[in-house]
Amino acid sequence: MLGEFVGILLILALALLIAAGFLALHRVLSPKREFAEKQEPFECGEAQIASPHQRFSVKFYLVAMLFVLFDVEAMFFYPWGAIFRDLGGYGLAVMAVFTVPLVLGLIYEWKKGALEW
Amino acid sequence: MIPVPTLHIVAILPVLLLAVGAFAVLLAELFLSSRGTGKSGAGSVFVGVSGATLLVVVVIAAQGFISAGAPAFNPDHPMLHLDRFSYFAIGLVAGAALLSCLLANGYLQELRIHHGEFYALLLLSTAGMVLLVSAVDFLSVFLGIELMSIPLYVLAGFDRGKPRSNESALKYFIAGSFATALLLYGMALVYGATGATHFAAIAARLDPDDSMAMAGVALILVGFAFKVSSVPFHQWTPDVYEGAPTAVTAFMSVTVKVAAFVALLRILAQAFGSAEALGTVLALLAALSMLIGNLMAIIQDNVKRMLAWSAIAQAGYLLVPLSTGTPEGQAAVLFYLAVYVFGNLGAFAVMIALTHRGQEADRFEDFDGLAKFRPGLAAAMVLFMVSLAGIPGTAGFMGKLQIFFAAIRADQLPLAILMALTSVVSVYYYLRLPIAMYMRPAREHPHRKELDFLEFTVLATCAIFVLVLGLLPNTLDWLPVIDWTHQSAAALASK
Amino acid sequence: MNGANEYDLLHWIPALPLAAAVIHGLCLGLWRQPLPRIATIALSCGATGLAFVLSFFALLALTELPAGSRVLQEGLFTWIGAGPFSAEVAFLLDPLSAVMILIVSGVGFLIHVYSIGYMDADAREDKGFQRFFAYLNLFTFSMLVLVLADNLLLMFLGWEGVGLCSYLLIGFWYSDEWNAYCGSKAFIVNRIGDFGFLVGMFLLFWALQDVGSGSVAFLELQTAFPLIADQMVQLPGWLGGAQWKLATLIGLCFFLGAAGKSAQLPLYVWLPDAMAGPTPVSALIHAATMVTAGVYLICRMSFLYAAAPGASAVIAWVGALTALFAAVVAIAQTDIKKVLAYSTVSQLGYMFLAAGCGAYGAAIWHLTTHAWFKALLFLAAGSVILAVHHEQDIDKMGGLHRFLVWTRLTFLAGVLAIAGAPYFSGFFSKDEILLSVHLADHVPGHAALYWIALFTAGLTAFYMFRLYFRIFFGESRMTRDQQGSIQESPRTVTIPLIVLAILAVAGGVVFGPSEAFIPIEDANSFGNFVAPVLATVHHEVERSLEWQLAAVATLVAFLGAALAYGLYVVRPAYPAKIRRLLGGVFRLVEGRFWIDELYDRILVQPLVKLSDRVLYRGLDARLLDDMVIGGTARGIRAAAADMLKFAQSGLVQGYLFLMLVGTLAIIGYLAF
Amino acid sequence: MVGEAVILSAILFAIGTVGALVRRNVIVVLMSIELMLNAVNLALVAFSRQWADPAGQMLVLMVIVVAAAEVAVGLGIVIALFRNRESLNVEDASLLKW
Repeated sequence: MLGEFVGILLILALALLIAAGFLALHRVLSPKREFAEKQEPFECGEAQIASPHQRFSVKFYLVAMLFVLFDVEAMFFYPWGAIFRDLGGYGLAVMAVFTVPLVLGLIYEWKKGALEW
Repeated sequence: MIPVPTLHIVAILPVLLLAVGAFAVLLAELFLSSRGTGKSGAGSVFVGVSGATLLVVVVIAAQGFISAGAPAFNPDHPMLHLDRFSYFAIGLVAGAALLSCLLANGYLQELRIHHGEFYALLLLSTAGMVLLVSAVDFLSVFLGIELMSIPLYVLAGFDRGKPRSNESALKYFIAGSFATALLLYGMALVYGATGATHFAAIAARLDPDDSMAMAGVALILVGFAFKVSSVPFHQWTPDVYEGAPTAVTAFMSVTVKVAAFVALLRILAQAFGSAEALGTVLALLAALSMLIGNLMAIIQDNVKRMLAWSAIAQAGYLLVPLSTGTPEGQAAVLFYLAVYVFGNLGAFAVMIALTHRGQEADRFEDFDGLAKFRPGLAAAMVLFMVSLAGIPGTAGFMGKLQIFFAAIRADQLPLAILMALTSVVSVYYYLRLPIAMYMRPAREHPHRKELDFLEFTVLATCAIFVLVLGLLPNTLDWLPVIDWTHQSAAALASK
Repeated sequence: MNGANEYDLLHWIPALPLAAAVIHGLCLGLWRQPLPRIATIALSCGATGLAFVLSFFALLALTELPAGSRVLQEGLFTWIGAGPFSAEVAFLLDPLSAVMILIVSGVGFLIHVYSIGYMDADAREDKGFQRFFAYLNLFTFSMLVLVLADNLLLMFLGWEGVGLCSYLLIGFWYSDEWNAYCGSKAFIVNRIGDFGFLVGMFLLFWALQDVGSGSVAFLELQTAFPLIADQMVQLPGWLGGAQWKLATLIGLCFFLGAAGKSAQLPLYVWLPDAMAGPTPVSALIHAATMVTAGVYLICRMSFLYAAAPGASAVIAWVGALTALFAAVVAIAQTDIKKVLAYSTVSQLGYMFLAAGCGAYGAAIWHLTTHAWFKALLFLAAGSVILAVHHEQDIDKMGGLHRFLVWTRLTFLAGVLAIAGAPYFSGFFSKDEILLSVHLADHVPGHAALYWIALFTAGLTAFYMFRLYFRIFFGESRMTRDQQGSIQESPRTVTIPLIVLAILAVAGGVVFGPSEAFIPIEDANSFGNFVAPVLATVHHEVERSLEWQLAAVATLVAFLGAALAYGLYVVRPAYPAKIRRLLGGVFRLVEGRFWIDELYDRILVQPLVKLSDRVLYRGLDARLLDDMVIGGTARGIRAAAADMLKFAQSGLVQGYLFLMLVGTLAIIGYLAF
Repeated sequence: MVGEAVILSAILFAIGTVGALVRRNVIVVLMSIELMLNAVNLALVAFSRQWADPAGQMLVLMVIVVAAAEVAVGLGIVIALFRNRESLNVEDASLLKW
């Protein structure tokens, strides 16, 4: 039991060194000559029509974040639901208390217009 | 049918109140600022609500301290333990938060970033600290530390328009969540080694020779060393302090330190008591922090940055008695925390009072000749600097004295001497502000002409406490601070 | 308060100046409205004067007690009760502190009066007048607390208080960079001394807690100290790891504090620069009172030094060398206040020499007479400076005896006193010191010490008379219109001068003559008064020896004076010749041995450099970089350089890396 | 069984650490930190199974939720930064130094 956890730390350190080493090697060894031809697709493939780095609307991130938040909060309902019956009224009350802040949060972002597209 | 656990609401009352207050402020923000109501009107509502909440929490803490603690929340599996120790810390944290939120009003308006979210986040962060200082189970420690930190990440970047503020937030966030990950891994390892997350159980089963357990202990220590910004986990501090809005810096520079140190005290005393080797590590961290913090502070040319490095040095001072592990040491930590709160808040309060039209006063030049046209402010600043430097007659000296004698009693003479030496060095940079204010020719600054009432209140409170803690730390029978710290330490010893 | 007699007027002595200072502060700070001039004067001088009267009554109350047990105490409140140790805010009046409070409040009062006239003539700032008096009162308060404190901690409060006030008075008076620099220099050098004080207190506490005494009150210390007097300590390895006598260690720490406050080698550098402050301040703080606090500390702890011969020897030698060194430097100074400053350093050296030889009574006695004549000299110098419109260079004076009658006479009295002319005050105290040094065969090399002291006495006479002649005699080296406007200073200036002059002339005979020179039984009332509280080393003295020594000293002093007369009055051309002759040596002396520059090189620069280069770029960037990468191939460094920036480079990932290294180190220590 | 899981978690944690240290893109750094947190979760679950004790799993739930909140805040900060900086490179955030 004990021995392998000694290994954990060694791995921690080792992984660090290896990764750093490779990154460094890459830095050192790789020649850095960048000319226009190099940027173009080689032989096959399409010349790109637009930069892949174009900006998305921030709305994507916003909605994504909000979704993640509520989605994860919802996770707490599963264990609760599993023993919902055994908990009885007490459980219901507690979960109600739990839900109130969520609803408040919803109201907040609604009013702030985070949900408008 | 699962037995319904008995809940002692009084135990979570402070947290509940703070959360409710936070939501109240949020709703107020929604419905006031959307309407045509002037921001100033809204502002007074925000300050009123949050201030009142914090005041109530302070009162609860005082009440709890007098009645020597409350029954644990959910006694069969306690997460929080509200004894005198935690109530002392809650009072301190809530008090500091109260002062900072009084400071914020005028400042935010000067910076044109006066939103209710500020107060809501401040309250939530305070709730996290309250959780943290009363936690007796790593689950609640984790909850508390995160509920404390996440709002702070946002607050650091509260001045959204300013790249510096963004950067400060980003750095704090990345470094902070990295530290959290380390802390969590430590908890996992300790859990794996002992099969428990509750302090008492861990203390019972922790084996100082089990390297996995000790690795976990080390990682947890690191997590807290980051929060208290001790060398070598300190580097985020200057950047974050400088970049964040001064009101935020003031808030977090004191409250986070209090919460993290208090929690660390409890963990060391109640969970990791059997790991003596920790003492050496803490002493080493203390020495490093005192040396590097003080020496780096000398070369700063930005006041906030200078105060950041000084905060690192102060963390070193606080680690000295922590490393002794004696009740005296714990009491000294608590007392010095109180000292630190008022001295540091006061210094930042002066800077805030000088902020005008989005123009922060955070370079030494901004203080040139201040004594000419703001004698009161200048005098107050001198007082706070002198206290931070630990000149007798001020709180700082009394605090350092407690630490010195606690350390000497624990035969930590070298640390005590190193501390005395480094605090001699520190005078060099703490004096720079008085010199600038009194001996440099005055220059024209866009300073506000008058303090607003709240700022005056905060400054006066800090100044009074700095003097009282320095001259009558235990004399007034309604304010026997030293006795309080010793009672709290005693409560800590009796699990 | 272990049964000693209570005396409940004691706290008023420091309280009065404090009250005055507070009132001034409130007026200036909150009300933003300076008091009318007359009110300011009444408040400040009144407070200090009353303090003097009270001190006098306290003295009477003290003398009513039997000689053995002359102790009065008053406890106000418990400063620190709970916790590892306790300290009272309590005052202790024994003969030693009685003498000190009389000096502080008495000389202080005279200087307050003097300041009225001086500050009027010296109108630089409108509101400055009241602020100046506020600082003066604050200083008086701190100094009184220092000398009245009944425990080390309260004494340290006063100790720091006087330092702060001198900082305020040097620096805050005229706002210009140079004063700011001097003020901070004084403060920081003093902090080095304070560090010694603190560590000494720690060691004492640490040693005493083992024998179960957690107090730092002087009386308890005195009773408990014998228990640890012979204790040895093992120094840690990095300090040589030798066996040391604890008492010696503690004694040296306290002496470091004393040397900082009393401007002894090597910490004297701040005092000459402190002359940047207004002249009354130089007189009060940097001549009469504050700088003598170190001597007071040593005498207060005499019970400790009696058990620490090593420390005492160090004190004696440092004192002697300081006396000689400062006297030599003083010869070449042309700034009137600088000469007096170095002379102060030299005289303080005398006091430490005496204390180091176990003659604490002599030290305190010289402290007293020095307070008289040095304050007198400074005030007279100030009067001169006023008369010639803030000209301080004696090369630009001369021939002033025609204009400044009173100033000149009083100045002469001071010069005679410090030079040790027979039956002047300085004569008695200096001879007592020389005598005790001559007898102190328990101090290594006391013969050499005696010759140094004697030679210094000659030098003192020389440079003081040089100063006197250069100022008042020879033909004037001033422009016509300057001469035209010279006039004697106002009465508020001259009266204190006269009072002090009387003390400087007659004080010695009246208060503390040695029986050898006055045919009265125990005429030395001063010595007998302070003796009981001091652990003085006693010797049998026969009168003849005392006479011989006195004769020699007087002769030497006379030679010095005569030399000065010859060089500066009879043959004014010679000094220039000599200057050319000695060339390099003289320049060395004139440049004060370039000690300041040395300090700047050795102390200040390295600190900043250490912080800047070593820690900031070195440790943060170079050292750690090398530590992490050093071993591995040089190629990796190029990549690592920007990946692992350790400096406060602003790259958050560098911060993370340092955190990780620290983490692994701690894990390594704890887990394996 | 438990041992393997824990070693796996250690490896994940190490990878996350290195990622957080060396990647330039802020988003990727956030992802690496998430990876570290999930490594913790894995370890916690394994231990909770080993000791047959639910506390570990409770902690896991907490960690998941808090991590989500954290990453939301992080993204918010990144967006604010991007609006002022037009860059997601960590190293461009170095106004504040020394």
